[in-house]
Amino acid sequence: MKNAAVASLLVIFAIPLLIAVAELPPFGDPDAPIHTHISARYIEQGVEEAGAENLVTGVLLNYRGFDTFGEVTVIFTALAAALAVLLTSGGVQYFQEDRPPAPPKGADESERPPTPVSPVVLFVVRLLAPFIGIFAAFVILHGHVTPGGGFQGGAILGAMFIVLTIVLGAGKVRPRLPEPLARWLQGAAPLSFVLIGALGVAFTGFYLGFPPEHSLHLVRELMMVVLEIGIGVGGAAIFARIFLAMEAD
Amino acid sequence: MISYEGIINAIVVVLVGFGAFFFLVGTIGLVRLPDFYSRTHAATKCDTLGAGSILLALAVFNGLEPSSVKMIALAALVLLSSPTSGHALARAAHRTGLDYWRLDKE
Amino acid sequence: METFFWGLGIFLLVNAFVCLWRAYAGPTTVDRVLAVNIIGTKTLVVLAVLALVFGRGILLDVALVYGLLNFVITIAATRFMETGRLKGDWS
Amino acid sequence: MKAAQASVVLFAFWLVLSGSLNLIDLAFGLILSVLFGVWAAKTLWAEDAPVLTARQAGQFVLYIPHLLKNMVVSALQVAEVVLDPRMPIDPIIVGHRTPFKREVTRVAYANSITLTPGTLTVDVENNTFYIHGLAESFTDEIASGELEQRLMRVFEE
Repeated sequence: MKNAAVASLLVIFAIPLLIAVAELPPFGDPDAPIHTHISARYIEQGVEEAGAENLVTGVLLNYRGFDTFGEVTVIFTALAAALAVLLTSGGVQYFQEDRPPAPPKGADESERPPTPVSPVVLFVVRLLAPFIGIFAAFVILHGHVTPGGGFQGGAILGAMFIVLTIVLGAGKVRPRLPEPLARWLQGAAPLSFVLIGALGVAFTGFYLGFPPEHSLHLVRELMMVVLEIGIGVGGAAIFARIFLAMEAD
Repeated sequence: MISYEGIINAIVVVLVGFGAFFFLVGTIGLVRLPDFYSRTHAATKCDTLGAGSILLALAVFNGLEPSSVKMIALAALVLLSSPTSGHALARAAHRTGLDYWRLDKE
Repeated sequence: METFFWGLGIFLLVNAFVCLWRAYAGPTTVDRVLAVNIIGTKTLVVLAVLALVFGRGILLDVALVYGLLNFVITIAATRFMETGRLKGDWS
Repeated sequence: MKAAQASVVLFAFWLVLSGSLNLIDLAFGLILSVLFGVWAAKTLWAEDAPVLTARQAGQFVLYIPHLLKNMVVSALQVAEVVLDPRMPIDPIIVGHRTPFKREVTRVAYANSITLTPGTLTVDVENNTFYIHGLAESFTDEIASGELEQRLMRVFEE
């Protein structure tokens, strides 16, 4: 009885949505509004209006800034949920059981628990890590000029963190990312959107509104840079946390 | 009459040919050699040199530009990371007890 | 000269495919990782060649990411083989 | 001091990456390279940093052509082995003890061995290097200690 009620309710809600979908212009229709109005404007005036030389970023962070805000919030909520599961269950036990212990080389070798890192690898990774960091920062900051941006740069930054954890040992790296700090960093992307959104209110009266005046081009650019940094740092923090939460120690 | 461009192109072709030859040798070595350790020999040495000389050729062809410096940086990265990866792999193999191929084993 | 670089790119790709056979055949895990690492180096060079042919400098950044990740992956894989885990209190 | 050196190198890398002399780019690069430089000097390289004196840096630059020559020889060596239908190899693993005091010398030595003809560093334990050679004649070359002397001159004098 209850199930039937739920089902019929769902059908009733679905009908208007289906009608709306049927009313949408067919995919690839050259007369669709998206092709006749918006694209042309994005392409012709995007650079001028949005303040980003990279059109994709302009559309993503300026014209559809609100959409992207929703997107990052959804992504980061989902990841936070995944993290919550990982953290409360005491970590996922990956590979621990089906992995045979390393075959002993000598008698005393088997007593010594983990194999130390090769000094060569340790050295080279430590040497490369700052360069990887600079590179990640470059990708994040230049997102509005060249392809790349917060998500990509964040992934590189996360990779740097992960390789340092692998090589230096989790014990040395974990204290650098204490729980409260990690929590705030994870939220960096939505938080930066909120901050910039509020700034938009101050400038234009609209949430996430970008000041349209030509003279404020630099301000627009700066706002986007802050958003990119937020996305990048947040992404990196999420990657790092997931890696640290995976596989119990 | 030998032009400046002709000289550059000749250098590029020679360097690329050099690099391509070593890439080919590395590939054949990877397929042909009998065990992991000797394959690592072929892979690290030939690939480092091949990648280095091709990237150098690209930088020469490109001339004096920021992107040429980037290509040299790429070559330096390969020069640093390739032997290190080779060593890391050999060490992992050694520590997990992989024995090396010997002549008298046959 | 452009045709020459296209030829070089195709030559490298053929090489990479031959290396793929080693990654498939093994026989040990280290062999596979080695083959993948070598394919990564070749891909890096192909990306640099494409950056030159297409005149798109951004591909060089992609090549740089590729090289770095190639290295990181190899290190992670070897660490995992040595100890059976990725995190511990070594060093 | 260490941090300053690291920052300079990182800033050079930033210039290579961005390839622009735009004022904003330069400012960002400067801030970031100082941040990362301090981080590298303080946490990653708290002890035994690979800092070279001017003389050592000069020696290092002189060492590079030697290494390149060795790489070419070793690649040709591999080519010879691989293209020979009989494949004349007789692999061997030997241990070799060295008197190095600095980490950077050890790393340079290990990677140089990997790039010199017919040898591959398998393992490093303190100052003992385990070397896989394609034949005994190649490991003899290492045992003669010539490469060792050269690197001592570059990094430890």
